[in-house]
Amino acid sequence: MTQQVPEILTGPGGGQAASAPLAGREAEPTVFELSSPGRRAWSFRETGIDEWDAADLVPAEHLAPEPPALPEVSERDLVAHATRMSHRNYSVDLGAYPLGSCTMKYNPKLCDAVAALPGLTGCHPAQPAAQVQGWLALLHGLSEALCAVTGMAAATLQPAAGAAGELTGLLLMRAWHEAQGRQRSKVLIPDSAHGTNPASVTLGGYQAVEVPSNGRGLVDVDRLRELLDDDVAGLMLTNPNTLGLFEVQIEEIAAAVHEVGGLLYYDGANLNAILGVVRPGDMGFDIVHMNLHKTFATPHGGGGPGAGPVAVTERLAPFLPGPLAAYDGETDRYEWVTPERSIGRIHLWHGNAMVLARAYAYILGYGGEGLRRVADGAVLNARYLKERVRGVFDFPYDDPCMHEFVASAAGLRRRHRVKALDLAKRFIEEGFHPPTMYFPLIVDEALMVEPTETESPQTVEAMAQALRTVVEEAAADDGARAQAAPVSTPVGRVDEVRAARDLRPVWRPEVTEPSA
Amino acid sequence: MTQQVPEILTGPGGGQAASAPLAGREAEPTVFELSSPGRRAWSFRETGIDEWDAADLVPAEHLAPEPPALPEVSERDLVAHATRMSHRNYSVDLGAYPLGSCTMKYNPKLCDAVAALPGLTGCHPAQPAAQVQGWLALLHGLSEALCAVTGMAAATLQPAAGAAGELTGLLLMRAWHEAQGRQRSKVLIPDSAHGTNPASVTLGGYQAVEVPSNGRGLVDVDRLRELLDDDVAGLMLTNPNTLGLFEVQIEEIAAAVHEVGGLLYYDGANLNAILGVVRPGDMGFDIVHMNLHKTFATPHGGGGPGAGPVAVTERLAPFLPGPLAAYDGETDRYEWVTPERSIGRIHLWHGNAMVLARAYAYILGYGGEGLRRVADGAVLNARYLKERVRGVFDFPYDDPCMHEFVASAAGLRRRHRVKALDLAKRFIEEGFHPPTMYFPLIVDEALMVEPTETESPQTVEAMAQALRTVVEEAAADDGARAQAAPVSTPVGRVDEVRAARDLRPVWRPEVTEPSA
Amino acid sequence: MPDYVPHTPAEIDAMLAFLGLDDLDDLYAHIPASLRVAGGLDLESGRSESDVMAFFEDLAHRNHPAAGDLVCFAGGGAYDHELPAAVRAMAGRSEFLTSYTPYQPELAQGVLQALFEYQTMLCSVTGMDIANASLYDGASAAVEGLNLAAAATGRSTVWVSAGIHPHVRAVIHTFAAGSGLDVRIAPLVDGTTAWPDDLAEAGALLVAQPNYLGCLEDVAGAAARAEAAGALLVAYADPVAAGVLNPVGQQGAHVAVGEGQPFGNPLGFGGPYVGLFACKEGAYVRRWLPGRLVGETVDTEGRRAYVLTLSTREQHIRREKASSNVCTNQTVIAIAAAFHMAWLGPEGLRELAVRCARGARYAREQLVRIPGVEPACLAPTLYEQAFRLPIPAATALERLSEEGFLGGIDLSGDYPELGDAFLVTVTETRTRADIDGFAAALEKVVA
Amino acid sequence: MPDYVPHTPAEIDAMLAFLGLDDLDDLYAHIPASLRVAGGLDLESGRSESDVMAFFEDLAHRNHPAAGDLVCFAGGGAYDHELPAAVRAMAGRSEFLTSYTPYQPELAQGVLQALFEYQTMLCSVTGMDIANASLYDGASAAVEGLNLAAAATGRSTVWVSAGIHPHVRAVIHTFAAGSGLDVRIAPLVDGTTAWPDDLAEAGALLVAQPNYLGCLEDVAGAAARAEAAGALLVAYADPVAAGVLNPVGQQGAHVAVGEGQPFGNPLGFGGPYVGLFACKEGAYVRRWLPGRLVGETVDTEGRRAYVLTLSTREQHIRREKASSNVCTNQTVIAIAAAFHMAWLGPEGLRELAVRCARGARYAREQLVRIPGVEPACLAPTLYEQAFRLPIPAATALERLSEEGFLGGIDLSGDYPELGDAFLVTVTETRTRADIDGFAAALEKVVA
Ligand SMILES: Cc1ncc(COP(=O)(O)O)c(C=O)c1O
Ligand SMILES: Cc1ncc(COP(=O)(O)O)c(C=O)c1O
Repeated sequence: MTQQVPEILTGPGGGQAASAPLAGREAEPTVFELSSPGRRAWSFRETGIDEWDAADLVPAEHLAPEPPALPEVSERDLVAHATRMSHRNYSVDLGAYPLGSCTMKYNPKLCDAVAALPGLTGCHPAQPAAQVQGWLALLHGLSEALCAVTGMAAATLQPAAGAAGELTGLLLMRAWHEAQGRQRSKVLIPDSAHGTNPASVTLGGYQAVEVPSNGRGLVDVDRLRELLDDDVAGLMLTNPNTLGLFEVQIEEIAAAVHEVGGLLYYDGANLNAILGVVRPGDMGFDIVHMNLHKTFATPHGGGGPGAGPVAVTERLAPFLPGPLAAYDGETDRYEWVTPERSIGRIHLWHGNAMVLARAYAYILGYGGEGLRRVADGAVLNARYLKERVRGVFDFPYDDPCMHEFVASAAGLRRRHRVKALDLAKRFIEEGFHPPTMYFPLIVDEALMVEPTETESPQTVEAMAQALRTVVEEAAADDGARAQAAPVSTPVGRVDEVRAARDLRPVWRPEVTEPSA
Repeated sequence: MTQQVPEILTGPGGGQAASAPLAGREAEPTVFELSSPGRRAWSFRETGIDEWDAADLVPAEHLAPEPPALPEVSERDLVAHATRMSHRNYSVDLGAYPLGSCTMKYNPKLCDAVAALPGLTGCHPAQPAAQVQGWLALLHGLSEALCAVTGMAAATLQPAAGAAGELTGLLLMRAWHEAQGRQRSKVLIPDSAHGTNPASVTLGGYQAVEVPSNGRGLVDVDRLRELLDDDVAGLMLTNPNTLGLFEVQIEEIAAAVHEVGGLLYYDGANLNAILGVVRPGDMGFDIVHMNLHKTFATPHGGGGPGAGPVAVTERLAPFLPGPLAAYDGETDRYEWVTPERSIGRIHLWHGNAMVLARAYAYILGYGGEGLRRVADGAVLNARYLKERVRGVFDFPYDDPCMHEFVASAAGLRRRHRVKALDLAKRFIEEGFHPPTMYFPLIVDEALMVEPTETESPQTVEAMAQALRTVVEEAAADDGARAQAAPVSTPVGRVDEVRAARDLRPVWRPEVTEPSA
Repeated sequence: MPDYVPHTPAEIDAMLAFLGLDDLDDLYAHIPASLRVAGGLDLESGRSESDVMAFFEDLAHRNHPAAGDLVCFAGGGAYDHELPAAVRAMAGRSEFLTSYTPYQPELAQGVLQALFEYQTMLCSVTGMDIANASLYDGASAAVEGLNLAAAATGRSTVWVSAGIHPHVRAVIHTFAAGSGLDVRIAPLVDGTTAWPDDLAEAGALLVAQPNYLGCLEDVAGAAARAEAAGALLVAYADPVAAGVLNPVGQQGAHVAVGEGQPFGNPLGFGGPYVGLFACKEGAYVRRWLPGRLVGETVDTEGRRAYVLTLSTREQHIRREKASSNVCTNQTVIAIAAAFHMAWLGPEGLRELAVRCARGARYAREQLVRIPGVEPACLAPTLYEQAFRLPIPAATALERLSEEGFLGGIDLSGDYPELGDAFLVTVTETRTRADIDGFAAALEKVVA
Repeated sequence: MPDYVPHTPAEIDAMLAFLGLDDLDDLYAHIPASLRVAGGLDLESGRSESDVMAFFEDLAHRNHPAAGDLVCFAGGGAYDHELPAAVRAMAGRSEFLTSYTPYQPELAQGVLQALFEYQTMLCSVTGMDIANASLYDGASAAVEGLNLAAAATGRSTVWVSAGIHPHVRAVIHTFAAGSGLDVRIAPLVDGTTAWPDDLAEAGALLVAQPNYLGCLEDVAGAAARAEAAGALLVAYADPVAAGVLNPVGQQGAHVAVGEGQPFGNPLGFGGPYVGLFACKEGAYVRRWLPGRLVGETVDTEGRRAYVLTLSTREQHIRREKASSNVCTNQTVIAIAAAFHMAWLGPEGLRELAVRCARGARYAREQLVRIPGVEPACLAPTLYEQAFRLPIPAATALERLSEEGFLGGIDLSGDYPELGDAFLVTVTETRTRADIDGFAAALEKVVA
């Protein structure tokens, strides 16, 4: 055509869906590229208050000449951008997500509905207890339920996630030892432990000492005994451990640790495997953290939020962070109470309250027998899946698994140069999210598989067949297809080296012409 | 492996996401294929009522031996199935949807929030007026707003969609003529009219007579005059018409129809083009239906629900369906009132109430000036897009367009054997939903494009470039790529002939082995 | 005000310049000035998102929702059933909510498959062979059912049971004015339909199962009479009752219609609900089936796919000779119903029906203990039932509302022959405590 | 009860048979019998979905939500802002809600890009170069900020302004017990921080902008002192105030931390919120930046792509030497914050801040008219401010709640030096009528 198209009218169209997997594989523009000067989505309530300008309200030395550079987009373009991004992301709601240790089970919509109740979401965290009796009752009830599940005496709900719970537990350990007039410097952790354990130990002011695993993948009790002395504050253990194996010698382990005056810390990431079967308290643990976003199915939110309550035995209860919701039988009221020797607050408010509400709904729905069925389903699915892939993978530690198992692709790598990573990526093409890779560190070419109890037996069988297909194919083509996978995803394998070397943590106009 | 996999454990896994465009292009199994005997998602409240069984409650002759055959699935599998199906569907929230006549504009989330208010959703339609004053106020307020927008005197909100509104309007026409003691048998409609118009005319007990369009795509007023006689009950008109052109001779048309005692019916499908610019009442229309799901942005829901209120002039008000929400100034209460000569009820209750609430929220948000901006944006986008594709398409009717325009691919078909259909399918590959095809019927190889006002100028420009690309490519490769399109969608072109010939309207086990 | 028109002044100027126009008014230059709105529309000016929200929250507070402030014993075509959170979440997905009619199957497999599954489940629930993709509501479904029967039989006389919902009958009468159907009403005797002996002219019989008074009808008997007369039997079937009752299709009905609200929908003040429509295989299907139909087929690569089919029946093709004028229907409501049916499954649907019936039986036992309160009909009922009262129903209902109950529906206007009667409905959401409280309240207000 | 375990008895038997086991207990045969729970957990038995819902609705009714029953003038780190429906809808998409940490980038571009955009916007709001993908809350962000500063400077003494939220200070003290930080408090004089003259040992200074009492701090001055002492300045910045205030980054702060609740989150009884963390480019970034970081890169075909990067800082790689122990963070909350920031845009954010300030100014004018009510600090404020009362704050607040107001936050415990004082916060949601009513109520209760 003859006329010139005005510059201002060109640029990515927010309504173009070429990045939606449904219709294409283009890169989704950033929200900044969808920006147009003066465009807006916002509107605010009519208040009837005089419209003083910023200069009348803010001292000159504090007033910014202009507001922060944010995108200027229409609500329509923003919603389309967000919806397309959501279509470029896998989720539990789309299919199985067998990430070992992460417990990606179905997150009941019922719990979302509970977490949307205005009477819960509308409360200010600083409202006096008298105004939020419902919330205190909720927190109190959840604490009691968590104590019943773990066999503990008291709990704090403040930790926002498992790692926060770990650090809380270690600070409790420290406070307790100090109360006993002891200074101790070491905390033992198995070599199969999750990375947060040693990291938390350091932040807790302790030195992390590794306890090697034995040939069965369990704590080597003899080596443990050698490491135990009166400088040991305690032992952190995950049971079932990160290999999905139950530490059958837990009683001896507990006795040995207690003998030297140490405390036993339970990393609850795998609590889902033993719900209603055995309780950490009965095993001799003193401190327990739970990952409500795993065991009790609160949604992981793409990486968070979670909740990591910590429960303890009677003797440690006085040290818990406060305040805690307590029930006063006389007045039939709930009050905030801070334990007399509390280590102090560990959250700005009361923890991830709406997440706690979700978990409590989950627990109430299942009830006692129901939670046992959760464990049964989780273990049954994992045990079945492990047996169905026996022969195609190696199992360096082959005791009966609990809710997850760790397979090794070391043999395949040796024979066909195909890595666990390649098999994981190829697994995507079969319609499944990959298992956890390369963890725990004590297994070479590890694939850690946790089907969870909410996957039907047919889905578990389909995963088994897919894993077999992937491995058999790799054996046949020496990993050719696996190494090229995935091909049907919005992007193929990404250049992680470039990301770290040529760091681009923020959008900058000059570097983002869509390359697709 | 040695052991046999039990039959019962095989079959499609509900957790397999191979059908999600994100991860694959397999067929999604039907919910029936995900069924396993005895599996369940349901649970019911504890009521404390004796648990009589069916036989105690239902006479033997009425009691079904077993319940209807429905799928037995877990909530998790059902949610995954639904989520994957959703990923296999385009929507306004994903991108532009320039379907002419359908007005696929952004549906504000605000309106969804309004439609979720428990105080609105929880009301039983048979509650006495005293218990639902809020609802009556809402319906009354919306009626008044719709009358203000159309220049009418009174309105019914009962019609569930545009077609229901049309039939309501025709029954009003009939009742009115009968009240005048006349029997009339014909209703005139332009040859460019939407299919619902003639269909409604028939159901209204009239004979549909076509009025040809003139060379400009407008009603041929001379031919109209020839067709008008005292057997004509009225004329149904869409203005702007389905070519997106404003009937500039509307005043003469109205005068001519009224002269023979006929009534003028306004099909409001394109009302969005003239909001705040001209009102049907001022043009001489007697009866107006609106498509709230078009003009006032209530979501189309994959084909419904919509709402098709009908507004009329003073003289027709006594015939409106009832009951209507009326305001009593004295008592400051709202009451249900049925017009004295009402044609009767046309909906089981009060129409699609929650849709009406959404539309009212939209109108209140924009207000008078805002609605005018809606028209301005819709017309500006269409006019711009039309000019940007001038030269690549033919415009058999080339008057200035309003909110949409109709292009013809007839020339391309002649020159390159590429059909409008092919271009539409190829357009998908550019990241856009196709325009409406082959409507109106008076345009050969029609593509009817309505960008709507909520698409940004950049999106409109991107659509223009995509349309040009598609056409230029087709001219270059004689439609080769277009005829093969789309390729990136979950399914390619489907066999419509087979669907109609070998009709499979329900799932049957034997015919549904996934072929992918 | 919230502004969903993204154009900035600079962009508008650029577009106008490109078009060679001076200002936005020029867009309408060809529209006769005499017609143009002077001084804008007579509407209040716009409001912000939160002001709009506040406006509707205020309206909501001026209601006393049956599901909320009140304990609901009203039914009569709209039911207070539990709505599972998962069903709401699934049907609320914006891909279903913000898409158009699936005319482009490559981009609409989601909606198409969901509708295909809806059609299949509806056939199970009604005992029919083929179901359409929804109609507006129970009333429009009934009208379409009669129209199909009349077209299929070539007869315009239709017999409608007095047990059909009064509003449905009203709608049938309204549309008959245009379609020319000759609508005759068959009375109820002791709560069930007494068909006339001579049905010779009849093109259709329309019966409800259960009927409006909650009574169980002899569908097989009606079917036999229809067969004998060469008419089609159209059954207005309650989808919840279908959990325990013989499917109307197996009882000989040719067409099943009804209201799908109980599946996937809140009371919502009466809409949007969904009109259920299913029928037996028959010559009339390809010519006269109303509304949209999804069929299974394959794509170019042989993959299973779904598509709208038999569209030659529809208005956009057949125009004035179409089987119906319906275009926009209630798709997303039908999808919600499908998800709810699948969530229930066979056992859940049966359990649902049984629980409603248990509550109704318990309620009956409590209510009839009240002096002056007695069943208004003899015929067996399932979970809705009419009771005669010692005082005017309107008065009783008004007083009950002060006690916190939506006590039911006044029948005296529609069924004067029953005297001071009201219709009481008990769903699975009513507990023993609710019912005891209701009985106590009723005893108090009629005393 | 709702049952999310899909296994039917027949399927369980088949799986057990395949495994050569007799019953489910055999799955645990290797666990010492002595440890096994006898007779199940001490919990109530399960409930149906609707009973669970009813249980929580009852709890909800036992609250008097600040956003609802009461008119809210309380802030102090949790704010009653308007939450746009679109933001809720976008962040509520189940792909964001039900996915895990994006360790598999090919399947997680949605979450990764959303976080990348969050990081970018957070840098704009704080005036920083690099932001992480969220921390737990404002308190944990402050702790991480101090830890980074201590590590970067090799100094363990940190000076914390008394204007930092009391709860944040409490959390800092709690964690210092483990990290060994030597935490010193710098007092407030007339509402702003009075830093000690000798900061020689200091590794970090932590100041809030505005501070807990709502007063505007001299960030540039604090930055100068930090520079002089070789310490890093960590600024606890209010993201809403950032709409009008000079970005702390441009004022010389090295690290910006804070609480992101106002963007995208309801009050939610205190969580989940989101800890904001951003800092200047610096050697410490690659070694000491806490938490996850998303970076832009390309895929094998050169398409723009996003991925988690610099993970060698993190616990899963570096273990006991990690920069932090954080793993699960607050991703979907950060995503909601990003959507809200984009919804606001620059003008909207400024407008938001200005509207809060207008309301606060109007409120001040009304409140100081009340005998005995006066500003508790001299320093300028933005939208939160402390007032001295003629009666104990607790008493006033209690009486105000009877009048329907959450009047503010009692300061007498945390800031005894202010006497009977309380903190009053005004957001854009408070109207002139709300404030007039509040002033009238306060006048009444203190009289
Ligand atoms: C064994 C184990 N411990 C601790 C954690 C840390 O929990 P969070 O991510 O909730 O901080 C995880 C999480 O992946 C884990 O798998
Ligand atoms: C011009 C026109 N008239 C009438 C209708 C029918 O409206 P509805 O689909 O709401 O029944 C339509 C819908 O597409 C239309 O475009």
